[in-house]
Amino acid sequence: MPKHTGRGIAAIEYPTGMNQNGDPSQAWIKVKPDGRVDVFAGTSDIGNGSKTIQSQIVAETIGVPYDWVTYDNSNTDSSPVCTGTFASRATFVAGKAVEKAAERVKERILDIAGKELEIDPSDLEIVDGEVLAKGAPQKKIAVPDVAAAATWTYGELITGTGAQLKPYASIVDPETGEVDLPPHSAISYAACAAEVEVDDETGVVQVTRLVQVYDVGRAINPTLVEGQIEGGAVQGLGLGVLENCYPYYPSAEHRGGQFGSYLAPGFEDLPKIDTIIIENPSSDGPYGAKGIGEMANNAQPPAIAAAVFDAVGVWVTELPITPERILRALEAKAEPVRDGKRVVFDSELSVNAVSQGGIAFEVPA
Amino acid sequence: MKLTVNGIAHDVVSAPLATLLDVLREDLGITSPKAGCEQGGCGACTVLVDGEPQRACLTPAASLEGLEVTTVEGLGAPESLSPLQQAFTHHYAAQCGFCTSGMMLAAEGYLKRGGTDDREAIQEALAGHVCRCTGYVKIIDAVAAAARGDSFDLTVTAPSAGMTNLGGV
Amino acid sequence: MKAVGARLPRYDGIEHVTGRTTYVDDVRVPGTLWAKALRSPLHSATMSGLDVSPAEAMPGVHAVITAADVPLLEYGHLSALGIPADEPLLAKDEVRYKGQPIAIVAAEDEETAMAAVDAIEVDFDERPPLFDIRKAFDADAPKVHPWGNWYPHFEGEMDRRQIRKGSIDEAFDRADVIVQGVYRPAAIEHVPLETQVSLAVPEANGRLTVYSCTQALYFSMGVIAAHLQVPLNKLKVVGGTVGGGFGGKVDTASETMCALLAQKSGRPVKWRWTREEEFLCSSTRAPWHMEIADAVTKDGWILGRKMLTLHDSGAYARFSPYGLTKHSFHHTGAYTIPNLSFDGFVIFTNRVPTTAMRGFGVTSVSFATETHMSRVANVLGLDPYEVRLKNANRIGDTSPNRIVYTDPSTVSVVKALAGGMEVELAPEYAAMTRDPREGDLLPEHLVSQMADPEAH
Amino acid sequence: MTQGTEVLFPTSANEAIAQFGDGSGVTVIGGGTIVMPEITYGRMAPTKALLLSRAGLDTLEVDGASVTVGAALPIGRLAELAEDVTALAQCALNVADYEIRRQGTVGGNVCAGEGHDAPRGDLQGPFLALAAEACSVGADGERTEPLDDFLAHRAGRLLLDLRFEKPAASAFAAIDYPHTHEYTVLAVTGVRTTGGETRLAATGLAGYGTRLRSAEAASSDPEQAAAAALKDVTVGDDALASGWYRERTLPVLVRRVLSELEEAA
Repeated sequence: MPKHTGRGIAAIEYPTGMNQNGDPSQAWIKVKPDGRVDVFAGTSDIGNGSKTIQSQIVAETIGVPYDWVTYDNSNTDSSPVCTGTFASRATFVAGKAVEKAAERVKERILDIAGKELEIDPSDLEIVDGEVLAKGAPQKKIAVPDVAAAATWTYGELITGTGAQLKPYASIVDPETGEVDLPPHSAISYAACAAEVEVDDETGVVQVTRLVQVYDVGRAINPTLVEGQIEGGAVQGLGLGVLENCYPYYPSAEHRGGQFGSYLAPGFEDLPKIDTIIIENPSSDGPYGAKGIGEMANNAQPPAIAAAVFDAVGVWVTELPITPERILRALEAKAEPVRDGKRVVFDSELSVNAVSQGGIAFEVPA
Repeated sequence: MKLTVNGIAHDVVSAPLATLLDVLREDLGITSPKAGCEQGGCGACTVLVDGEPQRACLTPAASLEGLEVTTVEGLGAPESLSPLQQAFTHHYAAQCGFCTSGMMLAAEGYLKRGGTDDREAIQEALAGHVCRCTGYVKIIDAVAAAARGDSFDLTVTAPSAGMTNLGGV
Repeated sequence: MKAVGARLPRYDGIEHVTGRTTYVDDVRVPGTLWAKALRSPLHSATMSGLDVSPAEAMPGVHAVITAADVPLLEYGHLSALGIPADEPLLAKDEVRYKGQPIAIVAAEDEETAMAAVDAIEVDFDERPPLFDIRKAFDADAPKVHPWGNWYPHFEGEMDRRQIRKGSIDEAFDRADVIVQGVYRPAAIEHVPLETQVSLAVPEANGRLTVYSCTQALYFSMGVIAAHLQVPLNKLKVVGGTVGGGFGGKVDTASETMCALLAQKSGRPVKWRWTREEEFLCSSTRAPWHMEIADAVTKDGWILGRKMLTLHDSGAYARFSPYGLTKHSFHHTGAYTIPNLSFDGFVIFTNRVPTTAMRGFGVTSVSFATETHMSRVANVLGLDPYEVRLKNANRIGDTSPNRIVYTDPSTVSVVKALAGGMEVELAPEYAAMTRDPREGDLLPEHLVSQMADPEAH
Repeated sequence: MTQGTEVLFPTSANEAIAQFGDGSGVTVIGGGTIVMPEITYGRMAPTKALLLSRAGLDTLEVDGASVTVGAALPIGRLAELAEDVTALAQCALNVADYEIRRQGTVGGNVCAGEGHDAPRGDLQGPFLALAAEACSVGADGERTEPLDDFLAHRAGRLLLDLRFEKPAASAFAAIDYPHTHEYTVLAVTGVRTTGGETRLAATGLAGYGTRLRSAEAASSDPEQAAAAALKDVTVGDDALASGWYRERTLPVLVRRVLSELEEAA
């Protein structure tokens, strides 16, 4: 079989949270009389795990077991504003809001525990559902007892709210794109290597391996991080070699309306995936986390394009890199146009070749 | 007609060519099989018919007289999860969860017919099922673990093979 | 016991594996009507003689809505940011893409609703469509909107997103080599396993409960309230449990129509899109056209980048101006390039409007700039890891919009990738860190780009 | 509307034949994989539906050199022929996925009409290359004829079975893209008969599966046969691939099939 293997790499970055900010998330937490914790936030769980991650942040911040936390994002009557689950903001921005609300709850628990124990709240800490005197852990009161005291003795509701809003970054100079504030709260980074096998007679390309590196800031839940990265890898593979709403773009002919005619990746398209996580903490995210869900399908397509070049010596720069595009490129044997110090690829795709004088891409000589 | 679902016989009166999916969801209120495409393309509606996985959206309910239909409710309840349900939980094989019922029943069928933990065999057996969230890795991990007869600690989840954490660098 | 950093099980994991998670389509409200849409069969046309009365007269049909039933017909996805609306909830007088909703029917069952849709009368006068964004500026190009074919409302009422930094002419003058290429990623369907679905229930107290698969409860509530012209206390949006989104379920594609039908019929109304509607009529990730010319030195420094981006927005703007702005901010990728000239346009075409999808705005530019980076390395005969490390973002470098990088990780991830691929880097690259540039890594052309350490 | 559909549920071949009658107004449902979505999507509203799942047409008989495949045999069961008719088993296993292969029938696949912008009827290729005879009933009674002829005039007929002689060798090659798939872009089946004749057929082209007779005539030289194959076919664009791509790769598959047949012989 005329099969060729190749390797390619890519390195990318991505802004965590909404570009230019200005996107609020809010949360409120109340504590039941037995110390169990109810979290209300408006963050949809689209499979990304908002319910899990935000519950973990609350459990950690207050100092109670994870299974004491009930998380309710079910409706706009009880949950406060959250701009939504997009732009890798559900952990990074909304998670910060619940962290802030949990801090307030913790303060209230310590205040009441301080009264019960007759110790200054600043000398107390909460560990595994118990309020302990720092350095003298035999002096303690269980959080359920604190909650009961709040309810029945002091007539108080232990509650806390939190909100996260970074001010909107305005473009102050539309000529240069200069902004008045950082348009991002944190930038995540990733790198990816792809290995491919290409049949030069049919153009069929199989991605055989993806090695990926992600700086996630801090993995609040490493398993969920893996889930995002692996899911993103396969979507990136789809972008790279399979998926296209308009197979004859720009024509709208032959749009696939079924799973048989729109090629979403399936089990048998799956390459071997190796992933390396780095934790360089962010300054703004909860516990140093960065969002990595969005960027998780960005690095594979360029790595695959470079791997295909390595395998068969042609650059396919229209996605997806289909068997047909590989065969056409192999037939065209296109070399870049060399003119002085200029090396020009893909000139047939340029606006300069297609537009009838409407727009041009001019490069300084 | 009589339709037996998870061991319970139901009298079903519906349009003559109603799909099993419609009958389960709309007539019997069993909503775990999902209308993901109603074209047989995604597998979200798969149920077991006499132990073999089958797309409910492609199946005229009328053809199932005398046969046993199993949905994911028939695998196990929260307090009595089947080994496969435990495997899916421990290996984090469900993210949004919409494909999960069909996926698990396809996997259950695979295990029932003697499927092993061979990853390629699992991929082949589940090939008709689309999951857009997980990238399939952890689903294969879960089915392989169930095939091996692993026991599962449901208070934690398992890392993926091929995962390295370098910490801060 | 630490919760953060622990491999805890999913909060809703047991619900998922027992089939008990309740998605919108699993909510059961007695008396619920089914909705079905009349959609445009043409890419571009003027429309006349819309008559829904034959559908309304059919037994089992409880309500039909058209543009005339919507209190505020046009409300933009980015109206909250001051970006003007351009898309009607239901087509009025003209259609700009195949699949555009024109009228929605609510009936006792799905079959009746389908038959009622078929009974609606409407005439079309077909117009030539525009599909190729590269031709959008040509004198003879079909006009997608009366005002033109590209978005005209960037800051300062500019018709493009622009980045200018340093001196592009000087960079190209000094370059040893100029590498130029064109990059065109495709439109992608989100393919959530749960198609677009919503259920609106009129309550006795005059409120509407809207069960929604939205990724953004409050955003969608704002959209519904604006179209209906009601205060937020008249709505309760129920959701938070979504069968996959990937960006496509921010659009609020079905909720408002269900709410209007529920108001008009006084009955609960559910609209679940078929998979074919999801594939053919729901918004997609945009196709993009990107041209890059890099001014580079023989030893692999990127001195300058000139870039043109055309973003195929489809028929309406939705989130596209936001996406293009984000794209422009990241057109240097994970690297520091001192001289920049970027021009980007949001182009309208007669295809389904495009919207946010995972990596929105940046997926495209990452593909273009990273494939280009590999080409540059290949043209220069240099190692692809080393070219990337050399130009990597470092602490104190500045971004295209002059923001200082405080904690970049390009160096970390590229070195870790080399480790993972068992590639041995030359000693000076193996020793590289993200610390501020100095020595050989601070050539004269980058000195002026370094931020004043005191400035931020 | 399906509310008014009369559903017929024959429990024997004879009952099925009687209920099919002259076929007028009858929609045949084998496994349902093709018809049921059309009903769900409102594109088809049968007045009378004939469900074959219990009609006893799911037979697979091997009698010496002769093989008879019942029209309602699930596609996946053709894998049982892996030793005798390798290409047919390979082609069957290349159809969709495990569940669809259990549910979809050989007859449904062979009689499939145009797909939704993707090729259907994968099994037409091997059966054409095997020169299968189709036994069917209809207005003029029972008829056994070459599959080619049956496909051209199948309206109003109920396929009962397909019959063919075991070949000396067979080979199958398909475009393996995407790797997980429902439909196959292009596939070629080659058969070497016990008499030494070589027969070739392709699917994924415009219309039905096609015998590649020009390529067969040149089959002693795989390169010439590959080039000649293009004379036998009409190609078209669909969502999976263009006609251009199919023209480029049909010769490749023909060459691969012929060299595999050489090796097998």
